[in-house]
Amino acid sequence: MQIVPFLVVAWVVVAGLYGIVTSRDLIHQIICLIVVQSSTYVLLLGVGYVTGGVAPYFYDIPLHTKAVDPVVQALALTDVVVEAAVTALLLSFAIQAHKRFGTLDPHELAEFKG
Amino acid sequence: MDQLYALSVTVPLVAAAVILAARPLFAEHRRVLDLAAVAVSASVAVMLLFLVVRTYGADSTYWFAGFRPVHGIAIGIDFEAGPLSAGLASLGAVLLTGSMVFSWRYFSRVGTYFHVLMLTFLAGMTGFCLTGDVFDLFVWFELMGVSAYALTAYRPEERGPIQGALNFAITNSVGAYLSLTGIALIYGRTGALNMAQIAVYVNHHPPSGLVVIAFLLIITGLLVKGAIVPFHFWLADAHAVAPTPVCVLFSGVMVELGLYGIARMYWSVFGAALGHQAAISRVFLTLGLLTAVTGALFCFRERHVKRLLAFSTISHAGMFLAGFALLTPLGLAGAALYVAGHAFVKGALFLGAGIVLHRLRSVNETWLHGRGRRLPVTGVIFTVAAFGLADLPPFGTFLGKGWISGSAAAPWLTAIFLVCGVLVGGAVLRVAGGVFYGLGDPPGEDPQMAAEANEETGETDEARQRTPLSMLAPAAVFAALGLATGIAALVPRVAAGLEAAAARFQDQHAYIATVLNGATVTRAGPGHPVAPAGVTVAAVVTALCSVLGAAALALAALYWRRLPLLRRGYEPGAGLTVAIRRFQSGVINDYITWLVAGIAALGGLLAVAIH
Amino acid sequence: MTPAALMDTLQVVALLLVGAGATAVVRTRNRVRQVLALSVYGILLAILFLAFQAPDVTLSELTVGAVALPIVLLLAISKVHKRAEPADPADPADPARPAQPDRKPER
Amino acid sequence: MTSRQRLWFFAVAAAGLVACYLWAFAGLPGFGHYPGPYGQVILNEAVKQTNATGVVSAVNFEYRGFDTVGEEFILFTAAAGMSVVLRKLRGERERQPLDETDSAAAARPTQTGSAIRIPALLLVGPTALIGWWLASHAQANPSGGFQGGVILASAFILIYLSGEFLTFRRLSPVALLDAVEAVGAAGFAVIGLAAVAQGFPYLYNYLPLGQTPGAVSSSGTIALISFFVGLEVAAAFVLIVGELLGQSLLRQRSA
Repeated sequence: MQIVPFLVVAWVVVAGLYGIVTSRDLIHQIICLIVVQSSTYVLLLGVGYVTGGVAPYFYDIPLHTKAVDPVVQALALTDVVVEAAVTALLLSFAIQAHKRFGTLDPHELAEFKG
Repeated sequence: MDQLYALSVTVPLVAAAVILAARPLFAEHRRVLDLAAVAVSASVAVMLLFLVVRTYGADSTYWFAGFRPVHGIAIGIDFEAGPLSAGLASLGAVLLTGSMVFSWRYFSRVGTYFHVLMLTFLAGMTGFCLTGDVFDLFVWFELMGVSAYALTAYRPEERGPIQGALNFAITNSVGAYLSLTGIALIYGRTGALNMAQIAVYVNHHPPSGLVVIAFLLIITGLLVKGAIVPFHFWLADAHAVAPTPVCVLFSGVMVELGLYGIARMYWSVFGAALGHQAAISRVFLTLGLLTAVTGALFCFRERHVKRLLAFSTISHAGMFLAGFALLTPLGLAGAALYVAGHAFVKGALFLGAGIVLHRLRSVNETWLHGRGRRLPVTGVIFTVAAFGLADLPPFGTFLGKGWISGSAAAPWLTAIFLVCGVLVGGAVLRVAGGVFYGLGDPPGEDPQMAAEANEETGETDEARQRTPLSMLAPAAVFAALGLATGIAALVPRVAAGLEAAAARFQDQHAYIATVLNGATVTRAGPGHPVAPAGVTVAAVVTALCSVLGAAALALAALYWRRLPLLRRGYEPGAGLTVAIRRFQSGVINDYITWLVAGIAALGGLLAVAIH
Repeated sequence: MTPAALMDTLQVVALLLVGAGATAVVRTRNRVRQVLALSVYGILLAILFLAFQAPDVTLSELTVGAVALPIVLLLAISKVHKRAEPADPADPADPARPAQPDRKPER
Repeated sequence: MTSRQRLWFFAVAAAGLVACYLWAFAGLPGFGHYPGPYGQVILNEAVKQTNATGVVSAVNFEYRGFDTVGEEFILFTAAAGMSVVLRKLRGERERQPLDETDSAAAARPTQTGSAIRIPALLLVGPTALIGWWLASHAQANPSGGFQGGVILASAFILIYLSGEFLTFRRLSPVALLDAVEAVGAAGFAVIGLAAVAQGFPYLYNYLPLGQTPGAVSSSGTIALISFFVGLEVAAAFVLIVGELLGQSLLRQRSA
């Protein structure tokens, strides 16, 4: 158990990078980029976890109950927003590329390099 | 006064939002909004210059929402400014203001979005320079990145920009996410995000692989942004196609911000814990020189003027990294001065290229040969700036490079710097002489490269018969500022102050005391010996050699075919074309592969260096 | 099983599912299926985050990763896919035909 | 590089990357043993200092509020960037819709049957309500401006799914959305600047914190900031989707 979360992080990163490296479709590369980024959420929440801790909300539980780290959760939230923003912008590039070149294959796009 | 920290980031952000929202109200009077954007950018430059003056004697810290650290534990986010960080931010703001003025007559449509994106870029830059928190660093890095991607694709009707923006955005995003992984790793160990607090923790615990890898991963994103081989491929693709005023920022500060981030991470956070200074210095020196040589060779071979300037930026980024890698105050001070001098000179060159594009609708050196004679003033500015890039004394580039060489005191380093300077300077002077004065013959046409250069159509809507003053003035001012930084650094007091600032930047104890204890540290502690920063005979001789060599190389390249001794038809550097095409493939899959390989190689090198 | 052991098991299962989900997203080669896989992957991540005691992130991941991003992706894909739209048969922007960028002739 | 060369090169490089990761993981405290101190200090202090029982919101909107300013503007910039990239280009003409039903049908990605349309329309109200509630209860529950904003935006997207594309267009004219987005993004930054105007550090929580921890009126600026974030996020998402839809409308009609 100790190492499983971290192994999954490494696996997800490599899987995402593998997807970007092998894919011949820009939209799929963007999706793989989302996968690469998702590894950071897992790592962030993984390092902040406390065995037996509760979620850091004290509305109906007493203060000083053992809780997991709230900071990594705030960071992960910020990370999710960044993901959404970057993905949307990248997709607009992809749409425009398709409109200009009629293709989404990075190899064919490279021939239009300006 | 302290509020300047917050204002320098939030004022451009609020202005960007207000300008975007007010767009429909000012449909008939767009210039009001443009003017407001320029004014905001100029006022941020002034604020940051105030910060430079204020922190000249001692660094200072600002805690957001007033959460000061308790018992050495930071619970909020801080900004920490010293002369170098505030200086770099203000350099960015000045360049951005100049670029905005240049773009006044440049885009006749949808200018408002351009200004909005420029303002968010400015805020990202400033936040990145001043922050003292690793996650906050990532946030501003991303804001800068997202603005930069959109600015690169600002002319989506062209073919190149979209492709360049895609390569730029994907490569940089992967780099940024790996940086975030590094941040998560170091947080998982130290439970801290504040740089000073992390430094305290790692200094007091036995070194571990985690610290090495966290450092490596955090700087990965910065190496990508700093265009260090083999993370540099995106740069030429993006810089060649971004609108020219944006290129000024990309080459002038964005690349340098990446390198600044590496220096910040090393000196303020990881340096002391990593130890093994000599070995780490060698690793970064190797990287820097490799980058410098690669960039210089590719630069000389280019015929696409903007792409040529982009490769020269890669070469210079390598030299900046080498300056940092010496790990001496003089080396860092030299790099800082070099960055400032280079930014202005390169800005003037890019703006010159922008004027050529505006008037003559091409950036193909071969086609442009002799056609620039119609633009005498631009020609003079471009030529002066080209000599500045070739390290003509007393430009800032000359003294900066001289300090780095002087600090290294290694003839081979001076020799490599000289070769790179000659190649880059020669390439730019060749463009200046050929395009604006019609010297020699047009350089040989390589069919594919010519096709690439011809891809570029004008960025402006209609060709104008004369160059507006709003374009000429910023270019001239940048060239003059490049000269002014060099002359200012000749004053012994300024030189000593810059070096003292560099020594303070490298003094981790001073940084920790400033941030966590609110101490006022006016001078670096022992262990940061300050070598005299002055003008040495060796520096002047080397710089003159560089200028003469560059001029000779440029003339040789222009008059190549008239030399009777040499075989006709042989082009200098022809063999490089294959290499350029092979590595600079434009395929994002290749770039990401190189990125992963770069991390693995660097990780291996660091592991060897530490053990 | 004690609650702690249950939590452990839940986490391990969710982690393994996330690893498998990422693989599935990467290995899928049809665009629409990729988006579906991504949406499922988002739900798996959300479950994992719930097991990590992060309800806030769970909610974001559900709204963004499992719903909003897939919708945005589908919209983008619908734009680059050949449209089988009877309403507008003579779609001039048919991607089967290479797009002719509107370029001014050079000089 | 050929695909095969690239794959081999990547395989070697990725092995190196994994080695780096494993070397780093060896130095982490085991899973479930978060060492602190940042999180622990926040857990001890947050409820007392801010009267917000949702500690994550307190971190997001107060302790690390400045990060969130940057984050909001990343979204803002991305939406503005999309407008730039997807703007109407030379040579593309937007034909005015002649007939409402015709263009609504054309704008739909697929023909939406009433089996989807009616539930989707029925869901609009509750979805918008949930979004609103989430955005305004950040200080107490696992919620906040961001999640609320996205859900609020999905209320608009539901309208689209139900096929009422023109309603969507009418509900979300770009200028108004730009304005809402700007108010949301700038509002957050201005709350911070208001502290500066009073002589406090930027984003200082200068509003009364209320009596009961977790109540709607508690926690001072946290609730207010969360509300503005919700506004910004909702507007940005609707803009993003609208931008993509507008583009599809354009594509079909470009001649």
